Amino acid sequence: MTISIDPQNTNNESLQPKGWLRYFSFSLDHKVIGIQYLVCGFLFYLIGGTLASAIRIELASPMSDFMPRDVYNQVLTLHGTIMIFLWIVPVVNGAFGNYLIPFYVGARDMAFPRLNAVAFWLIPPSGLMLVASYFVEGAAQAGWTAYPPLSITTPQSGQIIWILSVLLLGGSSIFGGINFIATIIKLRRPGLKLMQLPMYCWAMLGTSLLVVLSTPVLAGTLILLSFDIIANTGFFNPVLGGNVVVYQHLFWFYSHPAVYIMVLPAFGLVSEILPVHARKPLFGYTTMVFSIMGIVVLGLVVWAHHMFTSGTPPLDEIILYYRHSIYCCSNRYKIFQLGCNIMGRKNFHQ
Amino acid sequence: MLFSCGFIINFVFGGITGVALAQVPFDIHVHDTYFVVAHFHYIVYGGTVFIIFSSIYHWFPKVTGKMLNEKLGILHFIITFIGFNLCFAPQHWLGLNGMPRRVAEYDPQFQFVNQISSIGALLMAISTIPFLINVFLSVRNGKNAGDNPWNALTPEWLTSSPPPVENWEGEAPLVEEPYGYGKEIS
Amino acid sequence: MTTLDSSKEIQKNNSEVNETHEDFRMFGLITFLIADGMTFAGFFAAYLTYKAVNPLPDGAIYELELPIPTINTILLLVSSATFHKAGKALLKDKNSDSQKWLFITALLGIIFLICQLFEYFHLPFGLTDNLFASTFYALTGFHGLHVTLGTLMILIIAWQSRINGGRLTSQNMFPLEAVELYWHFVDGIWVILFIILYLL
Amino acid sequence: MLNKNIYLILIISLVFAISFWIGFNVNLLPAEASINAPIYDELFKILFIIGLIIFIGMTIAVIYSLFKFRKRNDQIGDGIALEGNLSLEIVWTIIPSIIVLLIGLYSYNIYDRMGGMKELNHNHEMMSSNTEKIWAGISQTSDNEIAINNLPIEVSAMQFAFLFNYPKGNFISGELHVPVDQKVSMKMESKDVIHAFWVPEFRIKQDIIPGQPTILNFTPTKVGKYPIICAELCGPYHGGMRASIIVEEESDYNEWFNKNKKPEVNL
Repeated sequence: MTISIDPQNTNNESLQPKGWLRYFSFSLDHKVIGIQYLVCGFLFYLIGGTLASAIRIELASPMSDFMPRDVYNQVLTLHGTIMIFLWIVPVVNGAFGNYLIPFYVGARDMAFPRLNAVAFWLIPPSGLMLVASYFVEGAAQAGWTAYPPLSITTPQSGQIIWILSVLLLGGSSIFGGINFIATIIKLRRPGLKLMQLPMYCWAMLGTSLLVVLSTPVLAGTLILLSFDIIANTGFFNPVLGGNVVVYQHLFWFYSHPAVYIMVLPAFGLVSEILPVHARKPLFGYTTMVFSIMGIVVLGLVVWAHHMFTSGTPPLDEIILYYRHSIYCCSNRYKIFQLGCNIMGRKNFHQ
Repeated sequence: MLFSCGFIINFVFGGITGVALAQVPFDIHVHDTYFVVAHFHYIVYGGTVFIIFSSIYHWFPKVTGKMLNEKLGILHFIITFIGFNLCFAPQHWLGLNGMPRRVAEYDPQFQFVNQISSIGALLMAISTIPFLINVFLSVRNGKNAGDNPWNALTPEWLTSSPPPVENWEGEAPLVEEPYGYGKEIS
Repeated sequence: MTTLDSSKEIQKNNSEVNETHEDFRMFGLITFLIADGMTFAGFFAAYLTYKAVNPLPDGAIYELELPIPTINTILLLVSSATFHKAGKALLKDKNSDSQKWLFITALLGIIFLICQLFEYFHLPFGLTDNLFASTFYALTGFHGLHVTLGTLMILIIAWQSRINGGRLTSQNMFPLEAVELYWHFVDGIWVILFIILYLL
Repeated sequence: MLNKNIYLILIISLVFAISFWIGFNVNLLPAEASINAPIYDELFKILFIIGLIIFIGMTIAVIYSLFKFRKRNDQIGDGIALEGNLSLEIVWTIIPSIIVLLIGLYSYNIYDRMGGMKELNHNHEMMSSNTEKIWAGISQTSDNEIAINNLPIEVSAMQFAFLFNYPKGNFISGELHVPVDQKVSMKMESKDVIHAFWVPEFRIKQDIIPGQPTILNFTPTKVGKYPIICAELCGPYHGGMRASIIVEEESDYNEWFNKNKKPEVNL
């Protein structure tokens, strides 16, 4: 699909895309890809929600009676993985990002449309693979964190499929991240300054930086883990002299930023929606930009508070703890900003 | 719209528990318990998923050119909000009182609270039904939205809804004040 | 990681699409290389932690033979220089010169891989022997994968830079520049890897 | 104007009062049964109160503005173009920073009192023979001499059970008996995957990591039977991985200890 710009063709009707089938094709249009992301993510949300209901039904009674225990573990692993990697991350980044960012920067499409399409089409196969792994030999059952000695000792095929599909999803979000960074920084309409961008662009820029910096580490970690499972190496296997805490460090180096990968775009979206409905300018635009960038920097260095009980040296804990409190400040700060935005609103729609 | 406000409340709550979790000794007690589960879901569901829904409501007119039904939307929000809080607020207590996460069986004294939580979860599951009905009905015969139903100033509303393939007819508009509400707009 | 690396091909294929704006495929490539570098950073971090924390079992071999990796380092550094030469030659429209330099670079890459394999076969430990061995093979193997991909890409652009009907001209430098950047990146990683793994 | 300010002050003080009342009167935590627990609860209470103040305040503000500034039928046009107020922003950046910093210092203090800041690589009685690297954990030990007088117990966790080895009596037990008011020093090791040792009533938790023995010291203060829970996903029967800790009077403990004190394994 070549994109041709024909200034004569201003007839609105002929430019309107037609037909549902384009949503199932390898389209390069950023809007189509955005919708694809959204619908695909929503389908996986339904699957994940079903799993969540299953968990809650199981927990309605103290005994383990609704399903076998190992199935329960598979269900909770799949629930976590699907909700995080197949619903929230693709939707807040992929769907709204792809749909809105080109509008916001005044472009006609993303910077790399083909890369964008590839990034989307990595998702459905890996997602289906993940769900289908239940029918092979049982899905992964080590939780979405897949802490090693357990993930090595549980049935292997499910865990390998889990690793593979998370790798694909990680690749997809790295491609997406590269695309967003290039689009926001390089593809702005001439004359549009960085500080004139809507807040969602800033949020996506921060998110993409986090994605590009931290997801590869997860990929590397999972490759090592898969070596442990397939090739019987001992990176994280204490029987063979490995060190399980290293896995936790590497994993949380990705997964703490992952929370911001999920939440920062949501900040961006809410700061798009609120001003429109409150009919007021966004409160404190500049400071908000700085606080987003602060979250990016701090988000990368505070991973270890997920591991306080795993026996890190006390001094480290304290240092990490202080980093975390500084970071909380900037987070809290954002909330206040938004709160103020509501506070002073006039004639509120809806 | 209501979703955004629900977001603020939930996120403040989640943020507070987040600050609490960061305190080392505090974390030692609640690590890997249902407290963490509750905190995480407050951030991720109460934060992000509420925003996803509110964004869908906000940009649906842009994507399809049709408005979503407001009454069904409010119904969706109310069920989700009640279900969500019913589901995850009790889990804080569960975590503090000694229920670890990721367990299929637990001590009988937690049964009542767990059942409340389960009812909340099922409410959340039910809440997607009005949403789906809303989307399908509105795509078929929702009322026409026009190009800019919210009178918004951000650039995506300055083209037609749904937007053309190339986004703009001619030059892209230069929006210098994406949030210039209440100002003199030239 | 092959999925990640395939992005380069995609970026290369983008050349027809974005005609309306300046070319920033290079920017995307740099971002991608940063991401790739983070993967290596993860590996290095894991390796250094293991080295600092986990004692090796008795009788395990720490010391690696230095001659072959030193030769390899020199090979890669020289190949970076020859690649640079190829770019210079193409810029002056000397396609055959450029092609010659590219083939030399690819040859150096292949020699590097052969040396690496030679080293693998003569090491006293296997992949699963101990933690050090595993990390050693993981790091060098992952790097070797990059070198293999790089060599293949060099061969492809060498084919493209033929004089008649070749796509690579002084006007269309992007494929060569992209692969050159990638190759320098792989070299840089090797130097770090050499210092950390062999010298430390 | 004055009237409005009075209302504001009234509401704020009401929020504070409610928060303090709830904070002091609603007890969300299980019973306190070790030296750690009261220290921990102190921190919890303060965090709880601060959290409540912010939460209730924010909720009231949001709901108030939702109703107060609803769009009325006759209103058209935009609100005031309030773009930002630097001094206000600075104020609400600095106040939370100070609060968070103070909480930080305070929780450092708490952590220190709970024993988290102790260097744990001193020569412990149990491992004087070998030079294994011991990994830190929460320690209630104040100094080295007391550490030697502690009751040493070796815990080994395997999939779905804890085993407690009493080196002094040379026997292994499936449930943990400890005398009240005496420091217990546990060396914990995992046979297969990561487990965690958690006694909610003691407010202590420590991961048990394969390949890295961890140390956990505590002092029970209350006689009773409490659950020991594994808090790290360890396989299908993770939910059933329980044991009990029985805190008893010293005489009862000695009786139990002497009864079991024999060379063979007692499960």
